[in-house]
Amino acid sequence: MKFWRTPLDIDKLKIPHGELHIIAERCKGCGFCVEYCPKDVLVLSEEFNSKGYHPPKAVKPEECVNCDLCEILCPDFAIYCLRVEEEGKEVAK
Amino acid sequence: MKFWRTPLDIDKLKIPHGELHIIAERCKGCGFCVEYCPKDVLVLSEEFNSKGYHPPKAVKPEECVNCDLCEILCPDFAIYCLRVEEEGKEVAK
Amino acid sequence: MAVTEIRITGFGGQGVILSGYIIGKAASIFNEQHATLTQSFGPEARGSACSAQVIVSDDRVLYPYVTKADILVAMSKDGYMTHKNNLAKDGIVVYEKDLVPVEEHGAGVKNYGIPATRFAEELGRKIVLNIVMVGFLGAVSGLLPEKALRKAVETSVPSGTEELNLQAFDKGYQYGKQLVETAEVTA
Amino acid sequence: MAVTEIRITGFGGQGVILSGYIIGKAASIFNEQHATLTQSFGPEARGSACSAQVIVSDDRVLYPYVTKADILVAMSKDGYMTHKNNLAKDGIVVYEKDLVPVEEHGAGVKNYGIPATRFAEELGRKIVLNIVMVGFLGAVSGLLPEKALRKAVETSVPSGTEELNLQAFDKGYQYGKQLVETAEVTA
Amino acid sequence: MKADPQNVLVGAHYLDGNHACGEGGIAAGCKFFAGYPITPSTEIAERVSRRFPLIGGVFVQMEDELASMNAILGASWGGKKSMTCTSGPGFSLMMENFGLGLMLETPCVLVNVQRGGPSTGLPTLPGQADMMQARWGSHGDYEVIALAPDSPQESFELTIHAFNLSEKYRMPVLIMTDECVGHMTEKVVIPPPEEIELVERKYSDVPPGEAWPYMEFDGEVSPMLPVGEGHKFHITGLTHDIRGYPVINSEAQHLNTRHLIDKVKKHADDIIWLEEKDIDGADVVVMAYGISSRVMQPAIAKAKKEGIKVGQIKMVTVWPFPEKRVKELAEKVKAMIMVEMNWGQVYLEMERCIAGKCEAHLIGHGGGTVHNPEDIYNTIKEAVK
Amino acid sequence: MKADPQNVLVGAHYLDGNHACGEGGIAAGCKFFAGYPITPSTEIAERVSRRFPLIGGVFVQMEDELASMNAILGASWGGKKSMTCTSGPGFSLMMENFGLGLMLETPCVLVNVQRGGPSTGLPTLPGQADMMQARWGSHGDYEVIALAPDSPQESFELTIHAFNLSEKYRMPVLIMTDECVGHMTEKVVIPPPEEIELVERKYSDVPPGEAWPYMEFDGEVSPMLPVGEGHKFHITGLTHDIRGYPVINSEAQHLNTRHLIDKVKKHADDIIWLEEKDIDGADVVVMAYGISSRVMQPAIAKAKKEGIKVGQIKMVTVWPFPEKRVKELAEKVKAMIMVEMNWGQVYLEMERCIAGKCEAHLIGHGGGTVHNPEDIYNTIKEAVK
Amino acid sequence: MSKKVALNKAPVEEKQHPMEKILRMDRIPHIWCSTCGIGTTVTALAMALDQLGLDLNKVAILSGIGCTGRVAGYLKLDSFHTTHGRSIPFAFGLHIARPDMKVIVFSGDGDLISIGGNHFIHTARRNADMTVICVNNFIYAMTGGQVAPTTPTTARSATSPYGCYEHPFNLPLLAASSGAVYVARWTALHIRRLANSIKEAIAKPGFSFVEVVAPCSTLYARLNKLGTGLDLMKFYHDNSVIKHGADPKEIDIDYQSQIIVGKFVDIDKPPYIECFNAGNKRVFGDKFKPYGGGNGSN
Amino acid sequence: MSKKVALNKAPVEEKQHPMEKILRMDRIPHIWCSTCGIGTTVTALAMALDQLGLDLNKVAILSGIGCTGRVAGYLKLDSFHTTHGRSIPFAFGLHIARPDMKVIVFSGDGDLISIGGNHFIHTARRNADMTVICVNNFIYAMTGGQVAPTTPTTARSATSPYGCYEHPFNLPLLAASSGAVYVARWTALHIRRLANSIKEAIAKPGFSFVEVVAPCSTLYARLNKLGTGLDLMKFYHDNSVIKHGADPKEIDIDYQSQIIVGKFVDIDKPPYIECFNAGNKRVFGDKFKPYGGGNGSN
Ligand SMILES: Cc1ncc(C[n+]2csc(CCOP(=O)(O)OP(=O)(O)O)c2C)c(N)n1
Ligand SMILES: Cc1ncc(C[n+]2csc(CCOP(=O)(O)OP(=O)(O)O)c2C)c(N)n1
Ligand code: SF4
Ligand code: SF4
Ligand code: SF4
Ligand code: SF4
Ligand code: SF4
Ligand code: SF4
Ligand SMILES: [Mg+2]
Ligand SMILES: [Mg+2]
Repeated sequence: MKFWRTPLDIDKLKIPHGELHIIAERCKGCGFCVEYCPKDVLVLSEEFNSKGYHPPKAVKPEECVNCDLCEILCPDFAIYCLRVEEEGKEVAK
Repeated sequence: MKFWRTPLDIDKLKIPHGELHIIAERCKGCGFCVEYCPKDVLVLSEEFNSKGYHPPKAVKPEECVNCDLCEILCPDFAIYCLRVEEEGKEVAK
Repeated sequence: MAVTEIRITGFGGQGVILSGYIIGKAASIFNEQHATLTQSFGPEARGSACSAQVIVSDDRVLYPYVTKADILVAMSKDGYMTHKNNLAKDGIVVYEKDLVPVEEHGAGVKNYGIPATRFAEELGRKIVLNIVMVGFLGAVSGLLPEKALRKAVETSVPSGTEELNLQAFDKGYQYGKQLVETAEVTA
Repeated sequence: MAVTEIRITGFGGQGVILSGYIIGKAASIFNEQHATLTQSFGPEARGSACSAQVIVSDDRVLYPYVTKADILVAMSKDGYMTHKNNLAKDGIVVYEKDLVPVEEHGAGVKNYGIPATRFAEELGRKIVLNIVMVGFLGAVSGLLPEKALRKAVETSVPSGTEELNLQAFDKGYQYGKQLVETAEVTA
Repeated sequence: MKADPQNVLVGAHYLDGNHACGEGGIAAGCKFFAGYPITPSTEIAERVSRRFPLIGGVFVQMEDELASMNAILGASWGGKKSMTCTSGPGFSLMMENFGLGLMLETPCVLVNVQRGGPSTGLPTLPGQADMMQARWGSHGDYEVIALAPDSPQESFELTIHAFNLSEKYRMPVLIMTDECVGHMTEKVVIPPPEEIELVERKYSDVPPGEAWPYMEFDGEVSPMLPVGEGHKFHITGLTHDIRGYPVINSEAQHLNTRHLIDKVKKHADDIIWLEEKDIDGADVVVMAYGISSRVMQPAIAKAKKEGIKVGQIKMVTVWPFPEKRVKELAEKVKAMIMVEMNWGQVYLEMERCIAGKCEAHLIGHGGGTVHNPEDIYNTIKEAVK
Repeated sequence: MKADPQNVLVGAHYLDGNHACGEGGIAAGCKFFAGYPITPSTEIAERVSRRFPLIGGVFVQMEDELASMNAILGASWGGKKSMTCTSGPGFSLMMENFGLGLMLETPCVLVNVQRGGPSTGLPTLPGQADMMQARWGSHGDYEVIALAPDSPQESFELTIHAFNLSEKYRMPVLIMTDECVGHMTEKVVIPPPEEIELVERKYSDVPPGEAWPYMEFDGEVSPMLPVGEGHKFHITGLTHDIRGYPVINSEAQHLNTRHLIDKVKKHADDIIWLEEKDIDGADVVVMAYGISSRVMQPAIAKAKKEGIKVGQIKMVTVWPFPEKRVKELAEKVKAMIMVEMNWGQVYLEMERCIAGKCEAHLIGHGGGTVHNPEDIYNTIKEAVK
Repeated sequence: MSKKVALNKAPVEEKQHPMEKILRMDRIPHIWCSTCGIGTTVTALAMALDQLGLDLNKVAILSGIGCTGRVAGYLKLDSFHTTHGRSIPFAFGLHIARPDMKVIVFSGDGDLISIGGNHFIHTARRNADMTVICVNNFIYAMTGGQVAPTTPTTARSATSPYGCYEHPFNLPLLAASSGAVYVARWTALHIRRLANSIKEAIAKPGFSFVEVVAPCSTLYARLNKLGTGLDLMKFYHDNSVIKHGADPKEIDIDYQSQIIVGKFVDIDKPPYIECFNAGNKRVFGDKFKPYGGGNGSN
Repeated sequence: MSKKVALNKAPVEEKQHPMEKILRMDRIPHIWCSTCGIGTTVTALAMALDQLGLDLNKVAILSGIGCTGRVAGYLKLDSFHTTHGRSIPFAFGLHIARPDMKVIVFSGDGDLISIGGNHFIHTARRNADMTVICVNNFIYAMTGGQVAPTTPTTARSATSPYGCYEHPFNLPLLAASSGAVYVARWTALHIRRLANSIKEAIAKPGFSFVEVVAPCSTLYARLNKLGTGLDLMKFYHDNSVIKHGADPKEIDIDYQSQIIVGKFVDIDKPPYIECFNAGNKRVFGDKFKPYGGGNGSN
């Protein structure tokens, strides 16, 4: 788990890309992720989940920089982001 | 009751004299009065009261300036001082 | 029926309790009946299923909870799923059409659906969906006089919102009336 | 007597409880008897009368308080006045001569006085007057062997003060011994 | 004395038991409410906090239940009718100073809206398992008065009654309701103020210097001394004499504790309030209090329909226990049944008073919901077999 | 398990009941004591504070009794045998979290050195009027274990026994002593450590990930889970299941409360400890506990001398009440008498169990001093008339 | 007219101790030990009341449990001996019921700050109009000399027999941080200054706090081999430093070292009832009748 | 190895939420409302634990009762859901028994500072080595939105329906004045800084305190018509000012005005057990074996 961003290695890495995972059934539609995504990757979807909330969906998934903000701000542990290599393969960070 | 000394009237008055009253049976012999009398008017007596304490006695009653310190420091409400006029009569202060 | 047991379910924020309150008040204050409202309440309900129970009766209500619902008002799928098997044989299900996928019940049970949330949104405030439901329930069940229910709505909603809520009530009531009249009972 | 009831009175600071403790310990630890010590205790006694009760018995003590004192040890006038009327018919009064003005009791009652405070002051610490009293009591009552009492003193006082306390004990014991021998029983 | 019109929300209202309880307090003239939130009692405090400002009352949310209990004692001595409400955990915390209230003979009202226990238990679900705690929860010997409403209407009425008893007997009075009643909404009819009878506090008319805070000490009620009027009285939680001065000995203890106990025991007939039905000729009598006394009724009706001779006693007061009445009935009936939402508390007193004269049955229940009437019916049938 | 030699102050000592109680705790292996001073219990804390540093224990004087009670629960879960002591007012303050201890099934020992109550009462004089509070003082349904020593020697021994019971049944155990015993000094003989049998805490051997804090939930005792070993267990004061997870419904409440009650009821025969004398053929049986069971003896001896057939039961355990035994005896004797320093508390249970089968007598007393043996003797004579 | 008449504004017999007018003579002698300082602090309160010229019928005194807790029992005022730690909330209720009365809490350090600590900070936070006088003798005296939250590090007590190792509270700092508007500290020897502070505290609207360092001879002094209460008074004499306006943060009390005394806080902030009235006025305007004053019937 | 492995130092299945390692998944979804901030603060704690690289077997978490009080129930640690207000003394006992473990108290403002206020100040005074995280949502949420000792003046609640008129506590000031060695405040939006503070707090020997201002959407926001939790997060964004080292006296929180956040106190003072050991060492020398460390068997 890498919650803390160590700026030290930032220059060594290329701008990372993230692969978003949304656990829709767990989401309570608060919109924190949508609001604070620096890249406006997310919007709340129109659909309800079975609890009656609108989970987010990624509208610009390719823009995700894997900053993890959506993940760490989500109060329902309903979204997370994995880093993908340029090639699109997930790797350790 | 005049516990608070207002220095304002001090020049108007002559140095006051005090008449000491000791309630020996109530005294617990702490010695506060003896120790803090500015005029060393008091000493603890040799005799016991019925609780087994040595109450104070005035050895230099004529020196008492009616400063009330013995009275206000006494934790057992066992000593007090009344002001007497030059002539030896008690008056209001 | 001298005793009617009503269960209203939904999720937090849908105004489930208020709708129960209005029905109970209509019966006991404006219709000279007895009505006891109870609610499943509290922390375990934070952000999840929520339910109210109203027993309407001509005599004093002694046992305060629903044993078999004569009327099940379902505003959420969760609530419906939890309570659908506890229906009286000739009960009715009153449900939010867009949120609750109802099933076919036994022969005597009737289902009445209404897109209450949509209606509420059309009225400008999603929050009045519960009042739409109350109106609808009033119409399809015939449990209480329209007047008593309207009065209860009027005196139970926050002051300043009476009009909106009465509109919502009427919307639901009309829709229900029509539904019953056209005998369009859905499954 | 198989049961001896002892009451010790004085004012706070005289070591009343400790003297009771020593007597009880002497009996139960060093003389194979039973001894129960109780005390009047606590806030109401702040700076005033204070009393200890010891029941010494060959069998287990069941009732823990003094009913009639066989021995009344009086170190203060107050204490004496409070308890003087609760003496056994053949009881004895052991008192501090300079502090307690004793009275003539019934025929069987004997009074034994000692200037214990003065003796204690002579030994350099007024605080050991209670131990002087214990020694004195031991001698005039014959309640317990001198050895048991000495042992109890030795093991009950703060370490470092054993010698002084034993001197105090001996002083009291000698004085008592002499008093009894010369049969000089005061009224 | 009649209720003050400014306080009374006359008319028919659709209220839950907690709001009704708050209205009862207001109608009774309560002007100080110190509370600490706890489910399922909080609506009482909320109601009062909303209603007070315009009728001259002060609601304060204290830092904890210990503070609430003490603040109402202080305010009561200050001349205000005072109350607090709580539930099990807070009730436990109030126990020390509930005892102070009893010892100082301070009128005030404490409402316990019971939930499932022990400990945090079932905060949102009903129980009746604090009944013995109400009787014995504070240390030492004393007697208590405890009432149990079965509906919002009774929550309103018994709160007024509790204030009246507390003034009459100069002691804290308990209302032992429960989550079901507290959160149950029904019609509550509030009568006009002139129909609400209030017991006024009796103040001593003995002049300052001659009056003591406890002129009577043999189970009789002394008038209170007002503060601020020169009486310069003293009261203490220590064992005391009629002057209110501490006396630390066994004799004073006897006098003081017997007084506290006898104040209730001597007046038990006046305090005890039972609603009896069909007792004459009954083979079996069902007793219950609060919500259970309501839930038992369909079961009794069913048994009666089948020809069983069932009497019923709804205990409006639970403490003092109706010892005399139970003893009388035990001689006459085949069985007595206690229905309560716990594993046997007030039942123990019933069983004791029956003293083997008839059968004693408990219909216990762990709480979390009310009894199933079927269980009650079955026990009734069992009992007459 | 035997006592640790470093803890045991072997030999004959002249100690008061409170110091003896402290030594008992130390001998039992207590290593954490959280206390708050209160007369007449404080010497227990003082003893322990003096003895602990060199035997690896920690004594902490907490800010109040609420803190003490909670701290010993925390320390017990942390693996230390823990205890606290108090008297009436503090006991009242501990009631909420005594309930938490019961709910969490936490071994620990609470000593109440009873004084006269209610409220501040008689701080320096004895009473036995917190007995029903011990049983019912916390909200909700549960059962308790309470022991009552009659001497310093028993104060020592029963403290060890209390620790043993608390570990065996995984619950807080109460020692209900009183000022008279607490401040009474007598010879206390402390046996060598190898003669002191201790019950070791049972820890679960189920590996982390598979173990729950309450493997048994039907009145049986579950082994505890150690902290810090990867179990990552959860416990709560809410109604819970065997996993320790909250479950807020009536079914869970039934299971959980019945479990707590049955844990004691099922094992009542093992827990109950009565010292009986001359019961066979007795016409009257006198029951008492603690100091009263000692003071009754001269009276019984006197009655016996006069040919009265008196049996006696000294209740070493008061709770659980020896229901079965009293029922048995009530069938056989003419009268049973309860001697206690209150106005009738444990007596109520005796009377209930007698169920009219024989006479029930109470020799009550307001406290402040022990009973006069003459009063006991007179009642015995009265009872056989 | 003798000089001792001021207290009750009526002439009294001469040659009677002036305190007899405010003491319950039927309870004197008091239980305090020889050389205990509590009695002296009571005199300071009497002096303050006298100087303020208050109607003593309208002054209530409350104590908790402890040696100091007995103060309420000796004063001829409406007086309340409550339970341990609870005098402040009891006083709060009384104050709300009778805002026209002066409410004074007079109790010990253990009572007010240990078991009663929560009430102390919350009532200070609310700035309820009352005066709290705390006799700090660094120990739980009544129960026999146990460690208190004020016991200086290394000082001995019955439950810190080898010396206290906890950090003690700095009471003026705690009071000030919690919201008290008047905070002072004196020793029992500073009797006139203490009386003056108590006077200012009582006159001050809001929560005022006066700490009095006073000798406990029987326990604190004895357990620490410090002699008698007189020796402690001498110690105060030699070691107190008056620093009015000192930052409460800087006035910790260490074992047998300098004691900083003085008035540390004297600020203006609306007290509880004033806030209550202002808050309701803001919402209800004239419909709201301000609470307070009167004879408790409003 | 995925990036999400650090928590338990062992590889886990990919495509699983990283928090799942520290959450009791059998209890998720949690009960917190939509747009409630508590969940976010839990993530901050998880981040802190992760960064510290602690053995999670040796971390205990305790809560009282309240919405925040449910935190202990969701974390896969030895976790204790105690009674209302009592998590700190329970934690204190646990800490003394197991000084080798990290003890973290995570609870609400009402729980810790209202009913639990006395334990808070006394445990801070003792400087017991534990970390207290307080979610300050300005209200009693669990019970339905009543006024708290933190409710800003004029804010509404279910028991201050016309606006609160009490002075609220300034929690960092109270903590600092009571003796805490580490004191910080953040909002739930300052998630990384918050995590860092929690990390520092846990690492700090002694009593550390972190206040987290977090949205209660259902009650505080609704009763005050402030929108949703998201609106409150936006409000924090616009109105928080970071002032490390600010004097705790100057950081009161008023209704809907500036919130000063940052680390305010970070001082060194020996914690409780260290004082205990030093005190006994001083008296007993080598006869005394220092307490602490080990597996709780000493
Ligand atoms: C609930 C409760 N706990 C404990 C006590 C015992 N107790 C009485 S006075 C006291 C401490 C008094 O200390 P302090 O307030 O400093 O007063 P002092 O005697 O030193 O003047 C204690 C712990 C009590 N009466 N009630
Ligand atoms: C002794 C006791 N009193 C009262 C309660 C009721 N209670 C539960 S949570 C709570 C307040 C919670 O407020 P806070 O600590 O701020 O937590 P939040 O819900 O806001 O996170 C109260 C009063 C209780 N459980 N126990
Ligand atoms: S990881 Fe960052 S950039 Fe990617 S969706 Fe989340 S918040 Fe947006
Ligand atoms: S932050 Fe989490 S709960 Fe909120 S909308 Fe996004 S995924 Fe859903
Ligand atoms: S009044 Fe002053 S001078 Fe006179 S004896 Fe007393 S202390 Fe001394
Ligand atoms: S100050 Fe009072 S008690 Fe002390 S010696 Fe003097 S008269 Fe006696
Ligand atoms: S014990 Fe100490 S505080 Fe109490 S009266 Fe004696 S000297 Fe004063
Ligand atoms: S009530 Fe408030 S604090 Fe509680 S879960 Fe809901 S939003 Fe969060
Ligand atoms: Mg003190
Ligand atoms: Mg909160």
